[in-house]
Amino acid sequence: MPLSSSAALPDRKPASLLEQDARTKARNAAEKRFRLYGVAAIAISMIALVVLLATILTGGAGAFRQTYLNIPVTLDAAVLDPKGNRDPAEMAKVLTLSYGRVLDAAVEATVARHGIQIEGLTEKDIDGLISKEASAQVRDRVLANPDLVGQTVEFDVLTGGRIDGYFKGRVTMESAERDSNTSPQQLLLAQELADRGEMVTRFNWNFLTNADASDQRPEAAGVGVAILGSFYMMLVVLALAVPIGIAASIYLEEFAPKNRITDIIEVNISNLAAVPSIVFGILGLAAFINFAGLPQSAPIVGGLVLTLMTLPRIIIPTRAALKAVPPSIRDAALGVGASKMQSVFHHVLPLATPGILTGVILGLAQALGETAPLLLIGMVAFIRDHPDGLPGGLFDPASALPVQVYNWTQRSDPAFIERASGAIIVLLIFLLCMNVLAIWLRRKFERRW
Amino acid sequence: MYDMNRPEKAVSQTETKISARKVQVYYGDKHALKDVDVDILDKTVTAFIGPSGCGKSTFLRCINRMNDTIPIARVEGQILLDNEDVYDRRVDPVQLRAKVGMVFQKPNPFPKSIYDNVAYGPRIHGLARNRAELDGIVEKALRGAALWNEVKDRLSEPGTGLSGGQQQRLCIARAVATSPEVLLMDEPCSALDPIATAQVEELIEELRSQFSVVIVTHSMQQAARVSQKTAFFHLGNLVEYGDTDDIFTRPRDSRTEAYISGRIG
Amino acid sequence: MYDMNRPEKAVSQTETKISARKVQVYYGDKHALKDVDVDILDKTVTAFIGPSGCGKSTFLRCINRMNDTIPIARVEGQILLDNEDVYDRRVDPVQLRAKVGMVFQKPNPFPKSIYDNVAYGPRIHGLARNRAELDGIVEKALRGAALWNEVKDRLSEPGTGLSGGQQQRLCIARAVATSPEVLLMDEPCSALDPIATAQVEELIEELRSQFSVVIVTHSMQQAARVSQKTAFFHLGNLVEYGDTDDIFTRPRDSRTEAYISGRIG
Amino acid sequence: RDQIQVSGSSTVLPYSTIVAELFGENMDFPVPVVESGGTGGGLQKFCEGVGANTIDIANASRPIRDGERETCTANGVTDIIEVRIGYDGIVFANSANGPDFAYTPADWFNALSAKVVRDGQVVDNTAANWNEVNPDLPEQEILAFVPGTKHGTREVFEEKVILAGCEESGAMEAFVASGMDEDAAEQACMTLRTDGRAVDIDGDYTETLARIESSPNGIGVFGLSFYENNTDKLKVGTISGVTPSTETIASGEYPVSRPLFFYVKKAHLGEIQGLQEFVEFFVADEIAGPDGPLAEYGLVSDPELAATQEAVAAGTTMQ
Amino acid sequence: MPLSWALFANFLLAAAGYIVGRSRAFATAGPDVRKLHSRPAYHGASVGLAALLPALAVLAAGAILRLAGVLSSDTGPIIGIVALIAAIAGLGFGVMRIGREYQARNVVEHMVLGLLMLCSLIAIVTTAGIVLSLVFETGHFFRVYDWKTFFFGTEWTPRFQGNSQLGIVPLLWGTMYVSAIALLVAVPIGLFAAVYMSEYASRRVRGFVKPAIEVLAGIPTIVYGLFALITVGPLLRDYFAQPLGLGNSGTSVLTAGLVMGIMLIPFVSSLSDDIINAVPQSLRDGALGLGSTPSETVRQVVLPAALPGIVGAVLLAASRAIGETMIVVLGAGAAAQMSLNPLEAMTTITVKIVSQLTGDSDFNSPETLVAFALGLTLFVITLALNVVALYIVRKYREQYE
Ligand SMILES: Nc1ncnc2c1ncn2[C@@H]1O[C@H](COP(=O)(O)OP(=O)(O)OP(=O)(O)O)[C@@H](O)[C@H]1O
Ligand SMILES: Nc1ncnc2c1ncn2[C@@H]1O[C@H](COP(=O)(O)OP(=O)(O)OP(=O)(O)O)[C@@H](O)[C@H]1O
Ligand SMILES: [Mg+2]
Ligand SMILES: [Mg+2]
Repeated sequence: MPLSSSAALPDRKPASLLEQDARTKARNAAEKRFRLYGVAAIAISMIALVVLLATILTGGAGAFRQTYLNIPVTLDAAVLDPKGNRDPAEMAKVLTLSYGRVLDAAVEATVARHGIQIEGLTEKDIDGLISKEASAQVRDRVLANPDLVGQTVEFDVLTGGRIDGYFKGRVTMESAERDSNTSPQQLLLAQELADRGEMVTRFNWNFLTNADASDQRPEAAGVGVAILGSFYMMLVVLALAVPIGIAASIYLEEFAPKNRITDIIEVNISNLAAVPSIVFGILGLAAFINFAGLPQSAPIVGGLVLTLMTLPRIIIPTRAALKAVPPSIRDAALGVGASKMQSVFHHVLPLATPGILTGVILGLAQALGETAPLLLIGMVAFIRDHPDGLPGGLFDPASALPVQVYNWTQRSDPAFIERASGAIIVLLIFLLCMNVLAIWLRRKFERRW
Repeated sequence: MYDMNRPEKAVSQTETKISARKVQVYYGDKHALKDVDVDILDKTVTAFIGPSGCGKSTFLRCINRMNDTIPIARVEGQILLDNEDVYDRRVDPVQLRAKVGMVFQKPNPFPKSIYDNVAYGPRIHGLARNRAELDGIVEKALRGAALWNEVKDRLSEPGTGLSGGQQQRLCIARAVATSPEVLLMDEPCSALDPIATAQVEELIEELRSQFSVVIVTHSMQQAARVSQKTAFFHLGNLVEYGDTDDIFTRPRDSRTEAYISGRIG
Repeated sequence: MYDMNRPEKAVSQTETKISARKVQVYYGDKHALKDVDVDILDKTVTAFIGPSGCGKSTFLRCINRMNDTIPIARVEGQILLDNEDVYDRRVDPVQLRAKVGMVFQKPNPFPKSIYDNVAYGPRIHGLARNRAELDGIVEKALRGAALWNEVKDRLSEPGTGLSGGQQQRLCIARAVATSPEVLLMDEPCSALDPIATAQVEELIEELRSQFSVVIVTHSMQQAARVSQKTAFFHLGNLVEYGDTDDIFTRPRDSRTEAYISGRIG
Repeated sequence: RDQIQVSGSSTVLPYSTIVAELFGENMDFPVPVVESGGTGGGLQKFCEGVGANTIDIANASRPIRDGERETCTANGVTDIIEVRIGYDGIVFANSANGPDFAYTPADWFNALSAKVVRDGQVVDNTAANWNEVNPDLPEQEILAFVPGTKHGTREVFEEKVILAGCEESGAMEAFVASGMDEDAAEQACMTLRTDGRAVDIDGDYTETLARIESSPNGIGVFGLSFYENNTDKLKVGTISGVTPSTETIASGEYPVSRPLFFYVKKAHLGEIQGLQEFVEFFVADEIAGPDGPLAEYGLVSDPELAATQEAVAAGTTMQ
Repeated sequence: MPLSWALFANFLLAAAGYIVGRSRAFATAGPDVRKLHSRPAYHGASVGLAALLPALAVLAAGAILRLAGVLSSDTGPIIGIVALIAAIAGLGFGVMRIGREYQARNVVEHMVLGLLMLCSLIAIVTTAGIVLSLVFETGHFFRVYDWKTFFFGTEWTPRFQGNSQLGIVPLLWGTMYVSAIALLVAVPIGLFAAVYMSEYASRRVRGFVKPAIEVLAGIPTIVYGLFALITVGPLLRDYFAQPLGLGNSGTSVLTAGLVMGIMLIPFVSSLSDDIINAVPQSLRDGALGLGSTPSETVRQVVLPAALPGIVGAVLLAASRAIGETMIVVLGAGAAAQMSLNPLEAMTTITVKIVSQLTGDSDFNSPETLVAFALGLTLFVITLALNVVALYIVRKYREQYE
């Protein structure tokens, strides 16, 4: 059987390596294009990422700073303790609304003390400087220590959302002109007070620890409850979805006989991934709250619903990763007398780890950012009280970070938009913390063979 | 130079370790192994020879049921190990494979360190009580496979970073480290130089004193050197099986003769 | 039986096809190839021999820059192909590899049909104008690799379902089908029976009429049979290079002598 | 369970949260948990039954329907107290940089209805500019962001603006004259055009606002309180010459408003801590009165608040 | 909390069982551990499991019975004690079984296998739960609404007063249109990114880019929605739709599709990257050795070998696209219409499920109940699509080695 290149194979002259022949040129051009597409794809993704992150950061950075006003408040006994017996039970009958009036007087006094004169400044402008949260703050202090009544005490109180916005550049003189909730005079007054050092903008720890606040006091709203709620839910998801998902994948990919039933399970799982998340909410409401009697708005229910939702999203990548491990490695293990189970857990699983971790990263990211299913199980709610510590806290009402974002973007006061972006930043940091370990592990387990 | 120093063919033992009866293997529709009947003796080296694609590996994989992992493979017939049918429902293939070790045709080290590659078997079978014992087993196995000198300084490097022949020896060491009762070796010396080959052959000879070894080889010289029994496969049939001396000097089947004299392949 | 029918050693051509100068290869810290200087002639079969792990495959992979794919590998020195440095910046490794074909030590068929495996090279290089031509190339290559008869009825079955030796021949056919100018073969016959080996050797002989062939082998007989030039590697050094006859009969280096007489490995 | 649980309309939600917050601050009870799931969703949870596993209060931007009452009854939720907390004004506003608008309901009908009457003929609406509808209106292309059909606001908008405009402009008669019966004519009046000039908004008012920011020609339908919090970005239009404000709505001058409610399970009043107190706190003068925080936020307080307070104190259930 | 105490005690017992079993096995083995069928650790585990499993079964049964109201809620201590007795009995039984021939490894592995199987059954249970929780209300819906109009109606105009047109067709169309555009964006970008990361990029670049792209999957969808509404929508309208005369809608299928596509990139890129990376290097070497360019290698050898995993990734992305709401609401609008023009506003099934379910309409009205019917229909449709996908993957699967 002669195999000379003369007949069938076109004769190729020994060409120089340094010059590319036409075909090579064309193929190299294709190669370049291909590579360029890759670079472009990554560039597009990175640009999108940068743009999105930039919008979030510029919009949300302000949430981490807050303006406070330092004022001496004369705690008028006539108003705060009408009975005069300093009995906290009696004093508790005085509502925050009355404290509000005491504070108004204090602000007016401060303005007067500094001798600030601004044309057209109204009493409403002065009173509006501080947040409604301030009266609750003062009331709590007074009830905790009734002896303060009658004294003049220094308070560091939150300023109103518009004032705070002014120092962060969100509110301008022009917008204040049209804004019925503030006025240029009020802003000028705020500026004067700031110049005198009474009003300062500083880092806002309260944003990270406070609970949500009502529409009237955006400046007091924080993500404390939401962080706890998300944390609890993620604990549940992590503890259930990841092991169950991996276990199910191992069974289906490595052990299940290839028959109708496993086909049905397989199709089922891919289909579950396509079920809109709100439907999992419907399921959760029916199964966990109505049937199992778990409490509403509780992270345990949220966690369980998210677990069910995340499971298929972990199973699919995990199965793909298991499938990608070459059979020769399984053979090698079986050949030295390892059981199937041992070969899977000792060899296949470690090699599939990067793919599994990617599934976990993406699945958890989705679970962390999901609101729709929580809508039906009562977690999209206004919650002021922090849940307890573990494990009891799993059953207390709690919010979640995406829920907080969702809620705040619907509020009418524009100050909440900033908070929402701030909450998104917190959420992303939360996600990053959750993922660093996974990303590090993934890099560690990555190898070629 | 190309000496064929054969050990005395002391086919002293009589016990049958493995006996195959009417073994058929199908890959899908393809009938890869037809009616194979063979008795493999204990404490003996048996060589499987035959042209490429004749079914040697297939038969080897039948013995320790590695064919179970190929979905399209179907095995019929009986294979008895110590008079127990390995395809019996009650037989645990894992236990079987612990008894019947295997070196695959294509070297397939785990993507782990060299040490872990060899230590894997002893670990799962609990052959070592402590680290020192394990170290001992690993060293012994690597020495046996003539690899120790080359890798003793790089035991923690990945086994996949070795040269082809080194990988092959690593796989031999891995199989030997579990000290199986039967060792199936599919062309264990194909990528080895003559000296390494000689060392592995020495190892085989040594193993024979305790175990039964089956070796697939394309080298007639090697078969003649190491084995006491030889089986010749052709197109899925076991054509001839007998004492190695007889097969190489007085083949009964014409196909055997043609093969060993280099006429059919 | 084990005849060593050598073709006449007609080292007629004089042209140097590949010349290596002071080639060093490092895998990370490991210095795997040291100062290798060699001239490989055109229209000649050159055999690389040496103990396992001495750097034969490493050097082979340098010639067509396959070492580029190993992240930790670092190559220094010069390798000239037709007097052009293959490590020159302007050299396109793709074009280089089209000229310098390679058969790997471990058979690595694509998970495609047997036909597509062989047709892969001709397709990407545009060697066939139409399907019939392609069929012709595939058949010729498979015949050359002595595989045609075994697979002609199952060309559309996956190449991964072949036996070890069949896969090896498939890879040879795949490399030959691209008709390279230089063919690097890393132990092409390690899994082949003597007859298939003979056929592949015939193929090599035939290729030699037009191309330059480099073959790594552990079989001294094979080296003696097919090659006109032989290079002996030891521990990363090219110890000796010369006419095959000389190397096998009058080795100059003591290590060469020790190796071919079976004393070092 | 420690907390009171409230669910329902997202229109009532802000008021509910304001009260909940004040309640928690001033009373020795935990702050109620207030969910938003829409009036329908809230009432559904409400009607699921009685017991600690069910909610106590449902917020609603419309009165409970008979069908819903039936489900409630079937599930054992029989004694329900209906509390009207005030009125929600619905306003039309465009970008603060845009021109001033003074509409009549008829303008809205002629701008957005699918079928209009031109020269006595019923024709498809092709008006592209507001001044085509009414020469007094600015020359600006018609683009209205109206609440999606999931919103209760949509119903009010259709009935109090579009249908009113239909009748006012005489189109209703023309529809009837063209051969429709009364119902069909009403339907025809309230069917909005689908050529992209009337854009349904399924999200919240914030979405409407964002749409106006991205399409400055758009005019949006908002709640009064939302507008009042965003006067720097929005400019409100008058209806028949009346500017919307809590006063004009309370007095009935401004036509587009609707009552807001919440429903309480009487069976829970004794069982759930603080529920009675919360309900009373909600309708107290300090809270829901014209000077209270709700009014400040934009709720139009109920002139008949005193009657509501009485009913709550007495635990009067719906009949 | 007596039950949790019982649980804790059971775990302690199981741990004790492990230790006892192990040492007992060592004792039985004598000097040669190989005499045992299984390693002592397996014996220990088998005893531990023998103690744990019956107790867990008792506890689970007790919990279910209490939920179902068969047992009163003060039976906690009794259940706990029964569970403890079961655990001790199991432990004793487990210890007795230990012997040289006892196949502890197989027993443990069978139990583990049972556990794995149980885990995969959760998927089935979930599906059943979903169907059950949808089917009842769907039936309700079809009692008050004509199924033909629902399935074949081309108009979707729900109304408060009733008399709504609730045809699924425009929603279905919108769903497919948006998802298709999103996938058209995400699949090529994702695949190219994956290929670049795994085949071309240095380890450092990859180590940074991959997690960075994954952040895209973690950004809440509301951000994407607002991005679509405020940036992309007006851009497309002003520079694309209006000049071309394709309408002047600020929201459109294209807007939502593009933005959603960006969100889906990491699903395709990261998952594919892992799978591509798992393709053995020897295959690449084979192709490169024949003189193919890296891109030819990728396209003709690596990608086909990685196909099943890539299809899985794309399916996951498609699933996500179908289930997305916020981006569609803000990007594509809420108008249910059928049009070929990608610059028109449309909406999807999922959006309508959410909005009908959380709207202000009467919860017994067809306007609300339709959400369940939509959910179930979508479920069936995606099921059919998945069957097709499975079939295709089976057909084109290439197995390496
Ligand atoms: N990828 C790698 N990483 C690290 N070391 C390597 C790698 N490949 C080869 N080596 C080492 O380099 C040396 C030369 O290897 P090479 O593969 O060239 O040997 P060889 O001569 O082909 O041997 P064999 O005949 O066994 O195939 C060996 O010591 C080997 O362990
Ligand atoms: N997985 C498989 N699927 C389909 N056919 C197979 C498979 N494995 C082997 N075969 C076929 O079965 C026959 C016997 O193969 P086997 O691997 O046993 O040959 P062998 O004797 O080991 O050959 P070699 O010496 O080349 O390794 C061959 O024709 C081969 O093509
Ligand atoms: Mg074989
Ligand atoms: Mg080599």
